[in-house]
Amino acid sequence: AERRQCPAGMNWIETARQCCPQCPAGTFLSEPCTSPENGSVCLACPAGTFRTQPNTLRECQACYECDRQAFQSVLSNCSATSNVACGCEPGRFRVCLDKQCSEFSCRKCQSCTGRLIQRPCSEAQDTLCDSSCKPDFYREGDECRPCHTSTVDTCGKECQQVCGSNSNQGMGTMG
Amino acid sequence: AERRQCPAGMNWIETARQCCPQCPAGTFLSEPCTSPENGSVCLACPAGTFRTQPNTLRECQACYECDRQAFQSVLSNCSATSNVACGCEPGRFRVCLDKQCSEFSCRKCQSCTGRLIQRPCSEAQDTLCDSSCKPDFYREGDECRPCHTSTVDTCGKECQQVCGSNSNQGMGTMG
Amino acid sequence: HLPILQWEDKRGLAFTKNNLSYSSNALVIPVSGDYYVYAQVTFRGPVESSHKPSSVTEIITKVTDSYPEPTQLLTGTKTLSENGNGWFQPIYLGAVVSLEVGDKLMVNVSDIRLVDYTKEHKTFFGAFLL
Amino acid sequence: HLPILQWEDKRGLAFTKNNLSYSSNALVIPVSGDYYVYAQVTFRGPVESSHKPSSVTEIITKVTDSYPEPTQLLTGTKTLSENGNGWFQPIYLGAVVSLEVGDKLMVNVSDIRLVDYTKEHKTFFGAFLL
Amino acid sequence: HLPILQWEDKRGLAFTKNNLSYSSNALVIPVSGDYYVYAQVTFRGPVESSHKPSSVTEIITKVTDSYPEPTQLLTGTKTLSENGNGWFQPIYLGAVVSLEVGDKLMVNVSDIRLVDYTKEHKTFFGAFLL
Repeated sequence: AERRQCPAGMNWIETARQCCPQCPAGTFLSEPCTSPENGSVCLACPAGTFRTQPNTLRECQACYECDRQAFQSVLSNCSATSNVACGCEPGRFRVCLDKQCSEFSCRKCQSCTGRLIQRPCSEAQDTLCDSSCKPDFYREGDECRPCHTSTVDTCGKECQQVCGSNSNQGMGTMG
Repeated sequence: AERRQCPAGMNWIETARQCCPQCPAGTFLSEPCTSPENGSVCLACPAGTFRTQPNTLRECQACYECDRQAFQSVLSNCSATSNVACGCEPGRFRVCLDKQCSEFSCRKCQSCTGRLIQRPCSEAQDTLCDSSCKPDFYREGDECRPCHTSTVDTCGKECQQVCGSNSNQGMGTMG
Repeated sequence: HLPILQWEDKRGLAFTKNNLSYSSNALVIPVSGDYYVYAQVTFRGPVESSHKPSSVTEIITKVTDSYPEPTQLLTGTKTLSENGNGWFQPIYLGAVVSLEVGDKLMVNVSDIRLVDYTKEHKTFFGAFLL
Repeated sequence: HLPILQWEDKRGLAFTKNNLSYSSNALVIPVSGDYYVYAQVTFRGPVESSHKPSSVTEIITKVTDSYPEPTQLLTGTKTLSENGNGWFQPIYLGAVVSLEVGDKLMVNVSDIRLVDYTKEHKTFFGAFLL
Repeated sequence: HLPILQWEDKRGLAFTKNNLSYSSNALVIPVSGDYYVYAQVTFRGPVESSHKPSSVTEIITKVTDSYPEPTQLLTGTKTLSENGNGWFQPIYLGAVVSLEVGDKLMVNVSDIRLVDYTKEHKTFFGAFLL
């Protein structure tokens, strides 16, 4: 028979020269149907492969792997009906290397030493630190230093202002 | 006969379906033996090719060439039994471009103008110059300048110290 | 010797047929003849910030019972001018070589940690008889 | 999905034969079998100074009636370490894949503005049955 | 025209057969048909510190008695973003082209001093009839 459109749920099978029922997601076409009435022989996708959609393909797609060396972690394992999903190990966030972010590396989240955390680190974004220093911390360049570690002579202008009253009282435990 | 392990000094030859004696280093297998008792026909590697080991290969390996443009020189020519060995032209040392140093460029040895040579330049390493200047030379930045070329007005503090006594006596030939 | 890559030969897009088989990391040549042999390796880095490779290399080698040393058939080698952050790039190699029955083909790389093994369509290896 | 390239299939060096046809941006497979499929895309930039792509990607994909989603067969993807001024570079891909009659082969790219389509010998796409 | 590379056609891995011959720097086509033609050139530099090439180019050209000028069949061209010290990189090209008996295939490069001619597995050139 000439190659033609098949009814819903069926695909044209060239070798069988007829329409055959699709195999469900998670399986592949092992043997085409002998006639449209009886079914196609579908086998489960072998371990390490998957099909997310009904199909009449001769093999399943190989699962991707998460990039251990790039500190990726498995969000969800590959199953017969779904590919592996990769994220970042705890304490790291995703840095997309292409527009669809199908390639990404996992960079360490910055720790807001001496600042309040405006927005914690997540899969998608780095931690957002407060711009100003926490109480009992003084600014030095773009870092915040704890008052108690500064001694009278290392305590510059900025430090004097913030820690002035505390520094000569020894260990300040505030903040 | 079925492909099987051959006694020492012999290799299985598929086309002859039997074991044949290996050809010595520097030659290749032109004709396999007609029976294990009589010998293989081995021919000398043509000029520009070599085999370092006994073999039953149908051709010899092409000699590498030394990279003239990268100032490489031939340490030992290619022979029937050994590949060419390349080094650096006199006055240059090897800068490895990969871990095995199979790729390397030849960089000019530094000349220790105004310094003593701690370790002369070699194939493997650049010259190691003494950190301090030779007598009768004064330091300017990371260079050592000869005293006699300095005139009173170009002779800075450093030069005064080293060449002080000489500079007003004109050409110092010491050192 | 340089590290040898291991390959999937059955699942997904991978397959072997006409007696060209895959065993212990090598394609095994079933019949003497001229083959078009090819391989692509996608390299990516840096793996650790401290690890600054200066180059990446991919080599298709032949191992044979007729000679005690592997023969380098095809080599793709490239210096890296990428700075610190993430980089990736493929090296493709392909050519016709004369092979004998029983010869084994393998792919070596300069640093196995830099190989992107995560997707079958980015790193692959094959051969066919002319 | 990523943009699909359009191809010339008749003029100059381009040709199709043995029923391997080209229609709506795809090579259409006339008979099931193993094909060596290849493509080279020469990328060049920057198109506008503001536009600083960090990478370029070329993918040969298969579309088939037997499956609702395209399958990525071969991918060449490379980060760009070129600074501002003009840059260009090719990505070549080639491998053997098993195809069924009616399968369609296409080439996708990360950014169609970066493709050098000006000369037929710089960007090309093809396949042949083994 | 750009410089033409010379090739070894007998020793080591190199060979010619089925009447595909090599003479005066060219592969000579013995029978009309479609050929898969390929070449890889490994470029390396800088040769002299003063010499800062901005790009490297490899072209497979066809020369024929039927036309006074060479035809560019395949071109791989890449800008160099390497800084001063030693760099190297390969360019691979391959595609199917229709050729006539007597056509000659050659490989041209932008600068012959940048070609790494030292190892047969780094720079190679070939063709086979489909």
